[in-house]
Amino acid sequence: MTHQIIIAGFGGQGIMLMGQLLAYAGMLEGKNVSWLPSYGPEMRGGTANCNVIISDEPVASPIVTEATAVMVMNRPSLDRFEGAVMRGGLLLVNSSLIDKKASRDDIEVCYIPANEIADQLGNSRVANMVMLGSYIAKTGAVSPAFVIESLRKALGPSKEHFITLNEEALKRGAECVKECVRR
Amino acid sequence: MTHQIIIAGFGGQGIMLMGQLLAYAGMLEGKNVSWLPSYGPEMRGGTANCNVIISDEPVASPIVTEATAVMVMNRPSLDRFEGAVMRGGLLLVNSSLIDKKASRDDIEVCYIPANEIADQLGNSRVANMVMLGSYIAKTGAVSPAFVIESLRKALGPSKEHFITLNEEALKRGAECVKECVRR
Amino acid sequence: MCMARVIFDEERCKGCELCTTVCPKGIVVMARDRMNSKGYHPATVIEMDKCIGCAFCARICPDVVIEVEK
Amino acid sequence: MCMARVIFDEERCKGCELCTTVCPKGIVVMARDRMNSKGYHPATVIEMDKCIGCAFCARICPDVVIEVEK
Amino acid sequence: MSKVLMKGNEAIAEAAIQAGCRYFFGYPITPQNEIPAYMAKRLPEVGGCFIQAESEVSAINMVYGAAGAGARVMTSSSSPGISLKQEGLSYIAGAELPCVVVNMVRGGPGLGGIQPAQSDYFQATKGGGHGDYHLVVLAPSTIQEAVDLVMEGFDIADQYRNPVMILGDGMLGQMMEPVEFRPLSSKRELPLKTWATTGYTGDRPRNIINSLFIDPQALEEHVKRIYQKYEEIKKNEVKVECYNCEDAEIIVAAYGTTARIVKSVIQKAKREGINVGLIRPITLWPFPTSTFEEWAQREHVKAFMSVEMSMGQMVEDVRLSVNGRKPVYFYGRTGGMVPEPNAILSEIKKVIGGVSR
Amino acid sequence: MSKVLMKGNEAIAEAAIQAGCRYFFGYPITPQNEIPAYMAKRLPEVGGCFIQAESEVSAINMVYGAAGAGARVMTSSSSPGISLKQEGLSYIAGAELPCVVVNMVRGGPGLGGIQPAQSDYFQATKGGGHGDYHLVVLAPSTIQEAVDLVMEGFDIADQYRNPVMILGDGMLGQMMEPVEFRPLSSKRELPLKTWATTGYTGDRPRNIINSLFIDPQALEEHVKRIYQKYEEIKKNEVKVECYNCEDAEIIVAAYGTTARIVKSVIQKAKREGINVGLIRPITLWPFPTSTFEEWAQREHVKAFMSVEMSMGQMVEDVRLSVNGRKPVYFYGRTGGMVPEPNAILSEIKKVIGGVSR
Amino acid sequence: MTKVFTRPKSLTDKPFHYCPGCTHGIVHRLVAEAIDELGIREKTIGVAPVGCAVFAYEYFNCDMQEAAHGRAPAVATGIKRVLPDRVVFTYQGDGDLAAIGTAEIVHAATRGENITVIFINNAIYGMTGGQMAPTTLIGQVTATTPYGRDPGKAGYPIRMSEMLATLEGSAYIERVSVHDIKHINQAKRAIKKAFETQLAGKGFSMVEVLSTCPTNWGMTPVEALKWLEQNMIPCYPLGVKKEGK
Amino acid sequence: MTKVFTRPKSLTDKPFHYCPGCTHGIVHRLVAEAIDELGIREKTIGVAPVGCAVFAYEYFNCDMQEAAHGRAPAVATGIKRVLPDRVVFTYQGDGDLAAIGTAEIVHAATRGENITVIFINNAIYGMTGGQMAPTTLIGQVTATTPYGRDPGKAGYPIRMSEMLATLEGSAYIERVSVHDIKHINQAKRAIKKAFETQLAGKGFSMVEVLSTCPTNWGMTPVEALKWLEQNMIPCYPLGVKKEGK
Ligand SMILES: Cc1ncc(C[n+]2csc(CCOP(=O)(O)OP(=O)(O)O)c2C)c(N)n1
Ligand SMILES: Cc1ncc(C[n+]2csc(CCOP(=O)(O)OP(=O)(O)O)c2C)c(N)n1
Ligand code: SF4
Ligand code: SF4
Ligand code: SF4
Ligand code: SF4
Ligand code: SF4
Ligand code: SF4
Ligand SMILES: [Mg+2]
Ligand SMILES: [Mg+2]
Repeated sequence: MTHQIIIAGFGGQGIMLMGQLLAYAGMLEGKNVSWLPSYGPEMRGGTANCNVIISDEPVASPIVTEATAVMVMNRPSLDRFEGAVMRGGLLLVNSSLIDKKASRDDIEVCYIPANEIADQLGNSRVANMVMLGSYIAKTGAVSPAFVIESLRKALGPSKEHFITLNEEALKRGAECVKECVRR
Repeated sequence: MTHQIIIAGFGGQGIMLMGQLLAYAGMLEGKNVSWLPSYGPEMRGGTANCNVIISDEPVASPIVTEATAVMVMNRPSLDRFEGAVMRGGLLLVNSSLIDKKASRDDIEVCYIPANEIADQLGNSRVANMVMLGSYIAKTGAVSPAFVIESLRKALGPSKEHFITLNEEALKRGAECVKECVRR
Repeated sequence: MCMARVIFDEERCKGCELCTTVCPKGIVVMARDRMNSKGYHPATVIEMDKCIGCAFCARICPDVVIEVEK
Repeated sequence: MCMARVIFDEERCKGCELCTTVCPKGIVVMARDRMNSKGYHPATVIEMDKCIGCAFCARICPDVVIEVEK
Repeated sequence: MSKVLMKGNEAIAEAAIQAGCRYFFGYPITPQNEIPAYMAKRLPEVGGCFIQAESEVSAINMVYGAAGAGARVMTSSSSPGISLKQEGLSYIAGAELPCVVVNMVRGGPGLGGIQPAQSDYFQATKGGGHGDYHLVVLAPSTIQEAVDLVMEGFDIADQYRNPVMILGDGMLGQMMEPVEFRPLSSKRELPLKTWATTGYTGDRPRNIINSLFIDPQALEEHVKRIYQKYEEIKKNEVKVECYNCEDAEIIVAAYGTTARIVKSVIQKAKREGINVGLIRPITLWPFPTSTFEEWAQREHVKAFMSVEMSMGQMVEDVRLSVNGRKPVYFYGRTGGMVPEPNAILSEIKKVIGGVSR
Repeated sequence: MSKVLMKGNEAIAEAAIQAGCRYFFGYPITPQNEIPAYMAKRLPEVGGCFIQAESEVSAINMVYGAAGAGARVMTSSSSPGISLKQEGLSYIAGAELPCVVVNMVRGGPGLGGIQPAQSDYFQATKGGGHGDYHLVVLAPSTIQEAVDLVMEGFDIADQYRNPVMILGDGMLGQMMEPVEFRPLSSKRELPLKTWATTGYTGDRPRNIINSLFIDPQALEEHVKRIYQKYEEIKKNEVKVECYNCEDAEIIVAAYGTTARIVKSVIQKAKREGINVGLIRPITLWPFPTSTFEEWAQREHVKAFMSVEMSMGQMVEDVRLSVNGRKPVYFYGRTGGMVPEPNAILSEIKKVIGGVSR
Repeated sequence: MTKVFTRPKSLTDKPFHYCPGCTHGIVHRLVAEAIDELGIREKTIGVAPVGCAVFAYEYFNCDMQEAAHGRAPAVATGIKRVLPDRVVFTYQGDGDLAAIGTAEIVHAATRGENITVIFINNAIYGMTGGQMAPTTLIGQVTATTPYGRDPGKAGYPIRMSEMLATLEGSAYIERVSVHDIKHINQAKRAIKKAFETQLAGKGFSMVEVLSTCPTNWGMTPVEALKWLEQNMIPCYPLGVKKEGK
Repeated sequence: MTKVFTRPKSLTDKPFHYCPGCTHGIVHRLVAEAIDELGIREKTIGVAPVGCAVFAYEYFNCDMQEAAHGRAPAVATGIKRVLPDRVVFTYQGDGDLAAIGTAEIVHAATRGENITVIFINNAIYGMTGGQMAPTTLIGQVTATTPYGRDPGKAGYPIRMSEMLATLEGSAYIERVSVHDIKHINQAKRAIKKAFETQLAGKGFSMVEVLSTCPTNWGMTPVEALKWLEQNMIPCYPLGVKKEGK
């Protein structure tokens, strides 16, 4: 099984971290993983995106051209990456910031109100974790426990209080995936 | 007919000029010519040498390895270049500064007291022209008139009084070549 | 009383807030209620009639957002 | 009276004449009568007994030709 | 040791430190900035020294000095910066100093762009500097391999007293993969650096680090001796991966990250019933010539195709190796564009169509 | 016009002036110092400008600026100095600026020596700088040819907006031969330099001299357009001399001064009844590939041999051209040593002995 | 009503790519205003650096050349020698001018090259993500001085204006700041004067502008202006450093 | 009798290749004497330039590295960082240090690199046959200023010592001459002091030595010393330019 994931959004939305947590969790599960950011002048504001692969096989190309799943956190990302979902693949849309609907009918689409849920949790910056929770719940690509462990590594020991918040965000995201549309 | 000439001596003896005058004169005669100096750290004192080719054919390699004639103005040059004379070729030795005799017996050797003659002419710096006079007289490689014309070019118009001196030196050099030894 | 007016090319504004710090009349503020297409809350002027046309706001703006008339 | 002596490593001399210009006793001269193997007339001292061992000659010599004893 | 997830650039920096590199002289340039940043942080912790030089020219000459003083030393840069190091590299090769130089290639020529490219292949392998010399050029394809090659690179440099270049690209530098910092499998007997300028105390001859030989005969002898060393390197150090070559109708030549894309293509092609092989040179210099020669003699191999992120550079070495035995094709993207699997596959199909006609 | 006897370096400088070059930026280095000295003297006489730059890096960037301003401009150096110009050359090629760069090659690597060599062939022809680009490389064999090629070089540079390199060596620079400064035989229609930055007065679009294309797609398009130009150059500008190739058993490949020595060898061989040919590439890039291809197909040609003042560089292009049709041998001296006619001849005999066995 | 402040003609219409609050934009405008006021746009040729201002060729509405990193003064020299009656300026950052381009700026100055240099000192490498510049302050944390700049290891901040002022060829050198209106006005005057120096054929002119990099300093733009005033100016005293004949 | 003057131990036995009367030789000896007197030969590592002193590695009887043209300060930095308890010096000409190596010397100085630089200012490129150096005097005829150096075209003589003295990292800088015994003695003291500065860990030290090039100046060695005194010293005032803490 190979998960080929694209995550995209604004610079400040924690896109890169989402991808790194996924990859790290995959590694902890003993999978082969890779994480590839887009880099360049886009870094200074604008959009950011990364590719993640989680696979039982060694990762050949780290570039995802036909994604098993795409997560888009803002509108320009939807426009740019909707087409990259492979037939039958999964598209997760941050419906808090994207009012548009997906146009493809050969893929599964979930609308996750990630920012709204994050705001409910009292911190809009965990919208990315909400989205990640949805993705994990939907695909089982990695276990949420490993994502949390990865997060603990990333944040360092001092930020333990954030962990609970993020756990909660993952959970709330997981709950959302009931509302998905399979066409 | 191809004249392949090596001229060698101390840095200050006018070696390079001798070669250039020969080449220039050759050119004025409508021949193909080339002049190739040795360059490098030797330039700073030490010995200097150059290769001249005067030929009816286009000049292929400007490097002289088997010389039709070699002129040596000092002792180290004799040691270094005696072997470069081709069998049957000509070696001109500045006997004023070189007390040693040539060792080869398959070539023609002329001993020219170039510095003595120059001193007699009142200017030891024309020893090179004496030597050149000998060479020209011996080989007929170029006409003395063209050498003088070349010299006029090289010195510029203001130095006309030098010309007479140099003409004289050429002439005196030419007279010496009677004393050559053919073995 | 001198009439003056400042015009913001809001699309160019990057919300850096430098202009708000130099207005002698304190009338330049950030429009928290709207965003331009780059995602920034643009600067704007409240109480335009207080503007003295000193152009301080324009002079400090790094993105040449502001024109001043007088 | 102080005894002093200068020794020239004549093979190293390049005949630059610098040493001849600094000797307070004027006893350093060029040996016009001989040449070293590099082709230079070496410097030398006439009237060594006048030497005061000031080492000026040695100190200005660019080729470390001169040793001084005292 | 357990694996950690690391950016290529940081993993390369850490590998250098684990290999005993304690000196780093560099100048910032995208996309390799994580290397100096990591070194600036880590080297003081291990008693080493990081200097941000005033330029790439200065950095490579600091490397010269430090290497000449006997240290393990590294510098890194990206394309324009590597061009500025060419004189220094020629000096380092000429003076036979060991060091590791990383080039995270970006699109060129000129200021170009900052996206990944492989258009510095010629510069790296043929000698961008003046004179007869070679760098040992190692081209990792994964971050793990980058780590391993950096560590081995220091050994190779020391063993042969020759600069080693790690030729990566922006993609390899920026991506993350799990890596393990493990001891090298092959232990080398490394010569003592008795030639280093550490102070002339009299217990050895005076040491001089130098590339000047004003007498041409001496210079020629010096160069020929270096070339004998190169023959040794050619004999001992060639590294290459052959993938799916048995029964392959066409063999693709690709290195570095491009080779990974080609592997994806090969898997895809397999599913379509097309047998494509890959020869992946890991050492670009010395080039795995004999591997190509051998496969070129197999009957099932109808053609070769070099796939590069350039306008066609390694393809010349492939052609030199195949030497007319089979046709050699080329497909490339450049300027920071990465070849797409589908495009590569359709090129392969075109070639197969052509040669089987 | 009548002939004058001139040093190669001075003749090259004069040729540039006669070709309309009015700007020269350089830095001293042996064995090409007569070029800047001549320019320093002559340029003020013709209303031009000579600057001794603070370094080769600066000199090549002054060339960039002057070329971008629309002038005919030249720089010259020798091996280490040319290495320092690599970044600048890549920029000039990337920004498509015409200029002429002279390299009077000396022995390397490193500081090396100052005697003639041909060991910068790779650097000149493959691209010592970063990224995909090429210089047009002209390799004169006589001073007359140097003069003619410098003059034509400026035209080629202007026609294709690409830097042109004159690749000579210390021998060519230091020797004297008769030369004639004659008008070029082939008149080219040169495009107006409407792209030059001369001031934006509004009668044309704003001009920008640049090699930055941050979007990889744009950079790729830019590079591909340059490569189309290179195809044109390959079609139009290849220059090569074939000498005594009819009936030759073995064909030697040699360029520049080495080719002259080979000619002497050929005459000598003829006297011994051995038929040796010479293919002398005059353009090293574009390389006269098809000439080699054609002769490689002749039955009487049993082998090729590249003779160079290097450890073997052009030989790769010969091999690529011959592509396995015939064996290709190499004989070279390096570090400032000049191949001796007798040694070349005996190598030739060895090869003939080998292939006719 | 008349326009009392409007976009200078010597800027194109293209929005700057600079980070919010980055004072590169202010300096761009001042340069453009000076060119406008002197009426020299048609004969001005600019040279862009490699640094955050790399796209300056898209912003200045005159002919432009994009130089290699640090080499703008050499490129400008090439242009000026070919076109001595044109006005040539470079726009360079502190990495560009004070690190890799040290030789080029020193020798343009000592040659008395009749060009104008706008030197943006923001104490950091902006474009490459915040590494130490030669002008980075002591103790300042950057990507390559993670423990703060330690002069014992990484050297001292370099005062280019003072250094170049020692050279006979430099005709006019002033250091200015843009952290408030008063200083912006002063900066404008200095920039104009620099161009005037060139127009008068007096030789090398340079204006060093203390500038902010909120992004890599890790501050808001407003904080950055304060930091500049409080930390940079004490290290880099403002004022005329050289004024010739 | 005892030897009151003899060849220093820190010189090898090899005769210098310099032209007759070239003061490079004097400075070599002074450097060697200073090393002898400080007793540091065993821990000294020298860096030779490209220039007439390119063979310095054959003359100084200590470990040596031969640097690329102009890069000696960078090479010395590499050595010094690896071996901080050794004494590292460079020996450089004015082409090497003041032209192509400008950036390297400026940044070694501003970094306060704890090395010693011996800088031979002979107002010309000796090795390559007498081209203009950045230190060539106004009006001086060289191979590349055949009509005399015209500052309007070729710039002004550069005073490196004064320039580097403006940098915080430079600890000791003095300009000396070797045209007579008094000045030779002064030069010796300065060179020794420069090494002492390094030994005390104070940072960058440099001694600029005004030196002759009889060959390319076209003079006898004796004339050259006079020319130096009469022409160079007025342009390059002798004395301590910087003396730190
Ligand atoms: C030869 C070379 N080296 C390095 C770089 C990478 N680089 C681009 S911009 C820059 C420094 C930018 O800093 P600065 O000049 O201070 O300008 P700022 O961005 O701060 O305005 C560097 C090192 C390059 N493009 N070319
Ligand atoms: C990169 C490079 N450029 C140029 C040269 C040629 N070169 C050798 S020495 C020298 C200048 C020597 O002058 P200087 O440094 O003043 O030393 P001097 O000979 O006067 O003592 C030059 C330009 C070189 N070897 N390498
Ligand atoms: S012009 Fe002056 S008063 Fe008016 S808004 Fe701007 S700063 Fe305020
Ligand atoms: S200064 Fe300009 S960019 Fe910044 S907030 Fe004000 S108007 Fe917007
Ligand atoms: S030591 Fe003094 S007195 Fe004696 S010879 Fe030398 S300079 Fe003259
Ligand atoms: S100074 Fe030295 S080299 Fe010169 S003449 Fe005197 S002894 Fe000879
Ligand atoms: S990185 Fe810094 S200097 Fe560059 S644009 Fe952003 S704020 Fe300005
Ligand atoms: S050329 Fe000049 S500097 Fe060089 S050794 Fe001769 S006199 Fe001395
Ligand atoms: Mg900066
Ligand atoms: Mg000098």
